[in-house]
Amino acid sequence: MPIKTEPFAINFGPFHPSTHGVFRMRTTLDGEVIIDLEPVFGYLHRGIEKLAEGRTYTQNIPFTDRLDYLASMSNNLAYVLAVEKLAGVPVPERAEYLRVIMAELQRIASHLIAVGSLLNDCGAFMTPILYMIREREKILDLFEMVSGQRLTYNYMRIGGVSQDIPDEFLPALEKFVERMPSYIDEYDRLLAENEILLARLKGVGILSKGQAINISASGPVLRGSGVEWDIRKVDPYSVYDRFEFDIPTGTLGDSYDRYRVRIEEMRQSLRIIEQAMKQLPSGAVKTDVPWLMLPPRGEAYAHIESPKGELGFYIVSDNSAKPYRFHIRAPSLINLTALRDMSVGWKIADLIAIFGSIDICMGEVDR
Amino acid sequence: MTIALSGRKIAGKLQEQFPGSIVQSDESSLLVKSEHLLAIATFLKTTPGFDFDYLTSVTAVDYRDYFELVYHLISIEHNHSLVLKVRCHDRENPTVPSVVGVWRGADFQEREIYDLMGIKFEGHPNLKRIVLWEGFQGHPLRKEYKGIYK
Amino acid sequence: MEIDKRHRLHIYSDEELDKNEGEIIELLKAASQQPVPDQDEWLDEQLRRNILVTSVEILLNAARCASLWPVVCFPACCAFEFITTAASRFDISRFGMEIIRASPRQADLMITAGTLTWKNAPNVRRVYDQMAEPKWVIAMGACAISGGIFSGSYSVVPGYNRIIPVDVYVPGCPPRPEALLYGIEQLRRKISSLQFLA
Amino acid sequence: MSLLDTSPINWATTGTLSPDWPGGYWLHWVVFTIIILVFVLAMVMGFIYIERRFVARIQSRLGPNRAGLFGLLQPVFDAIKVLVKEDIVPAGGDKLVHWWAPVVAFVPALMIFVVIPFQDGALLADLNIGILYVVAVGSVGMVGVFMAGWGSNNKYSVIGAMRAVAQIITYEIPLGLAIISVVLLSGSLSLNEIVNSQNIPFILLQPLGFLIYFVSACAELNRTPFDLLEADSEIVAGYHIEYSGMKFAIFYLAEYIEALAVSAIITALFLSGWRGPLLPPWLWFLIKVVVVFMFIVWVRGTIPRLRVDHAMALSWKFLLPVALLNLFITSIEVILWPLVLPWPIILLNLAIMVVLILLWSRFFKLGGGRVEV
Repeated sequence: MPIKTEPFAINFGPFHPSTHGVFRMRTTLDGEVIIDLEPVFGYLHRGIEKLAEGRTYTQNIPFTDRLDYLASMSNNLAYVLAVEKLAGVPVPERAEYLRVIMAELQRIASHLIAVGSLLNDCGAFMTPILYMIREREKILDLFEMVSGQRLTYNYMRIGGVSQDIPDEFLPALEKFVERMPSYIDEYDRLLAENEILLARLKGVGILSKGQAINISASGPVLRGSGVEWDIRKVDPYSVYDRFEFDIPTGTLGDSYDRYRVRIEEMRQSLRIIEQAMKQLPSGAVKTDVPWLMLPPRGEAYAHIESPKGELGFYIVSDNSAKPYRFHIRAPSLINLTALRDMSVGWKIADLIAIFGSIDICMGEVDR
Repeated sequence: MTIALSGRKIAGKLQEQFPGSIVQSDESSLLVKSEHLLAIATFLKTTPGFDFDYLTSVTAVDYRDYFELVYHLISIEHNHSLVLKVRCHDRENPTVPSVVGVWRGADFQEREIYDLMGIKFEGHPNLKRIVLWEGFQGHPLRKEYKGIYK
Repeated sequence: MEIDKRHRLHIYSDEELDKNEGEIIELLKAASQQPVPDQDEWLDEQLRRNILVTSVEILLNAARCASLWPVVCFPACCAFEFITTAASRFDISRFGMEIIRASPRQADLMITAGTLTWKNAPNVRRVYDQMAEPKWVIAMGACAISGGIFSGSYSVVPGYNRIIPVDVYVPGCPPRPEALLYGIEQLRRKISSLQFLA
Repeated sequence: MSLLDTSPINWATTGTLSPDWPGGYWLHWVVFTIIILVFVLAMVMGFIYIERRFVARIQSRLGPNRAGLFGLLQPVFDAIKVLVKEDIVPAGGDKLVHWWAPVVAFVPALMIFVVIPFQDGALLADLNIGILYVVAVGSVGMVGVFMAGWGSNNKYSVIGAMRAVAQIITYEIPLGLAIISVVLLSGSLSLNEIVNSQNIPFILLQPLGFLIYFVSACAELNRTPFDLLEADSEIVAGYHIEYSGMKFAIFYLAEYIEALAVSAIITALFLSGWRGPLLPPWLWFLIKVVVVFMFIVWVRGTIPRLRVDHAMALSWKFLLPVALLNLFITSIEVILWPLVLPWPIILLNLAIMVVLILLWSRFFKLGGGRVEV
C-alpha cells in the first residue's frame, strides 16, 4: 500500500536538461509519483506555416529543414513530394534513388540521437550519446559531401535533387554501410544486457494497440505498440516499392519496444541503402521546372515515413507563385497526445524515460 | 498502396444514413455539413467496411469567405483513405463540433487550429491556446492577419 | 474514447497561470523593443590603450577563461551543433567546458543555441538573471543574432540582444562547430582583458 | 624526541614508525592536521583531474588538456573561478540553513580522515573504535545535504534532499553489516589494527563483503548509478540547484572528499591498506586509493542511473539479506579459522559469493510498476 502525501505541482522545463529542447510539462506529483501532467507547447513556435505563405515554393524548402532539425532530409523529401503531387512534376529515376538513400541515412542519424538521448535521460552520464554522435558524424560527413551543410541540407528540389553526388560519395557510403552493422550490434548489446536499463524500460509507459491508433500515433511509437504500419510499405512513395525490407514491430508497447523498433529500423535502413546503391541508375538528377512555378489551383497531401513518424504536408495552391496554405502534419506533436496517459502513475524518472522513448523534436512540435 | 476511396461513392451511402448531410462530393473528397460531422465521423469509424480508425491530420484553410476544415482519415485495417471536409461560413464566431471524442488524435491539432485560425471546437475538453500565449491578439493563420514584427 | 476528467491540484488554476504568463510575455515584449546596449563598450577602448592588468587579475582571468561552464539553453537547431561541438570529434572538453551545468546558478556561459520566441523570452531572461556573476552570453546562429530566416514572424524575437546583453555573436545557420569554437576563443580573448579589481 | 625526527624524508624512507610517532600530543595533532588537509586537498584536485580525463577517455574524447601541462591546472582554475563567483541566496530561502548546509556537509567528510592510516601508526588518532567512528561521522554529511535541499526554497532540491535521506538510511545497513564481517576477521575496530591483521587482503577472504561494501559506498557517495539526489536528467541538479560560488564549491569538494574517504576506507578494509612489497608504504596507500577511485569513476562512466524505488529495492531486497548471510557464514568461518588453511577458505568464499548472487537474483525483483492514482 503506497503512502499518499500531499500533492504538489512542479514544472519540468522549458529549460530542463532532458526535455529535448524547450518543452514544458506541468506535473502534479504525489511524492515521486506523477498523478497529473499537462504538456505546454509553443516555446519554439516560429510561425513557419504563416511565413511559408509569403515565400515561393522553392524558397520554402529551407523552412522544412528547420522543422525536425534532426531529419532535415526527410522533411525536404516530404515537402517536395507534396509540391510535385500538386504540380505534377516528374522526377528522374536517379534522383528518386538518391532521395531514398538520403532519407534512409537520415533515419539512421535521427534514430542514433533518439536512442542516445534515451539512454542519457536514463542517467548514463553522456557516454552513450557521445558514441552515437560519433557514428552520426560519419553520416553528417556524407551529407556534407552532397549538400555542403552539416545540419540544414536544403538538398531536395522540386523535380529532383539540387546536385548530383560527387565521385567520392559512393565509396564512402559503401564503407559506412559495411561498418555500421557492427556498431549497431554494439549499441544493442549496451542496452539489451544491462539490467538497470531493462528494469527502467521494460513494462514502463505502456501504450496499447488501440490507444496508439486512437491517438493517431505514428512511426516507432505506433509500431512499438504492435501495429504494422509503415508508410514506406502501405503507401509507397518515391521508389520504396522496389526494395525489400521488414517492418519491425513491438509487442507490448512499452519504452523498451519503442527502443527495439528504432534499433531494428536502423538495420532495415542499411538494407535499403545497400539495395539502392546496387540499383542506382545514371542520368539526370533534376527535371527542369520553371524558376517561378505556378502550380494549378488545387490541394495536395503527401506523407512520408519520417524517423519520428508520419510527416505530411498539406498544400493548397491558388495558382500563384506562393502556397495559399501550407500545413505540416507533425508526427512529434501528435505522438505527444499519449504522453499523459503513458506517464500518469509512474515516477519522475520514468516520465523522463517515457518522454525520451517517444523521441520528439521541438522544432517539429511547435513549428 | 493506400487506396483513396472515392468521395462520391461514400456520399451515396452516407446519404441513405444521414439524409441531407452531404453538401458536395467529388472523386477526392467529401464535403459534409458541420452539424452532421460528429454523427458521420462516428459512423465512418464504427461501420464495418469503412473502419476509419486513424485520423491522420486535421487542418483548416482560410478561403476568405469561409473556413474549410480538412480531415484526412485512414483505415489501418483496410488500408484505404478518405478526405472529409467541413465548411464554416461564420467569420466572427466560427464553430465546428469537435471530433476528439471519436479520434483522440485530434486533441492537439484542434487546439492548434483554435489558436492559429480562431475556430472554436464544441465539445473539446481543453480548448485553449496551444502554441501562442494567452493575450495574443488575433489569429495568425487567418488571411487578414498581418504578422510582420514591428 | 472519452477523455478522463482532469483533476487539477495546483494552487492556481491553469487559466490563471496561463493568463499570468501571457501578461508577463506582453510586458516583456513591450519593454524590449530596443536592443540591450552592450555593457562592455568600454572594453574596446581599453583594448586599444592596452592597459596592463594586475597579476591577480591575470590569474583570475586565466581561471575564468579556463573553466567556462555552459548552462543548458538549447531551444532549437543550433543546439545539436553545440552538442556535436561538445562530443568527441570537436571535443569542447579540451577547454574544460564539458561540465554542462543544468542549474544556471553554477554556470558562467550561456550559449543561446536557437530561435527565441516571445513565449520563451521570459524564461531566457529568468535563466540569465539566475546565473551568478560574472557571466557571458554567446549568441549562436542567425536566429539568435537577428531572428534569421524567421525574423519576420509574429512570434520570434529578433535577436537575443533584445532580452539579454550578448558578448559574442557567432553567425551561421547553424554555425559549424569550428565557428563556435572560434567564437569561444574570441570570448576567452575578451575575458582575459577584463578588469574587475581596478 | 626532536622535531628533526619527524621530517617526512625520515618516515618515507624507513617505512616503520613507532606507534606514538611523532611524539608529543600537540605536535602530533598539528603535524597530522596539516598533513591531512594538504593530502585531502591535493588528492581532491588530483581526483577531479583524474575523473575528468578518465571519463573523457571512456567517452572517446580527450578531456581537459589546455590549462597548464596536460591540463593539470584545470581543477585549480576551476576552483579559483568558482570561489570568486557571485554568491546567491534565493529570495524565499532560509538564509541560516542555506549558509550552514555546506559546512555541515563538508566538515564530517573531512573528519573521516582522522582515523585513516596512511602507514603503520601514521594517523591523527588511532581510535580503538575507528571504523565505528567512520560509519557514524560519514552519515552526518547527509544532514547538510538535507539542509541544502530544505533551505533552498526549490521543489527540485527538496525532492533531491528527500531522496538523499531515504538513500542514506537504506544503504547504511548493508554497509555496516559488510564492515562487521571484516571486523570479525580482524578482531579489532581500529583501522590501523585492521590493516595490520591483513596478511592476506580481505578482498580475497571477503569477496562478497567487498562487493556489498562497494555498492553501498557508491550509494553513500551519491555517485552513478546512485546519483539520485542530483540526477541531472530528472531533477536538474538536485539538492545544490540553488547554490553558486563558494558554497557550491564546498559541496563539490565535499563530494570528492567523501569519494577519497571511501577509497581510503576500502583500501584499509579490503586491500590491506599501506602494506605491499618493494615500494614505500605511503606510496602503496596512494596507489590503492587511486585505483579504487578509478574503479568508481569507471562505474560512473558506463552505468545508467537506477530509479529511486529500484535503488531502495536493491538494498532492502538484495544487499541486506545477502549481507546477513555473509555475516553468518563469516562467523562460522572465524570460529573454524584455526582449523582451516586460508586458501581453501578463499576458494570457498568465492564459490559462496557466486552461488548467493546467482540464487538471490532469481528470487529478487527490482521495484514495482505503475501506481494507480
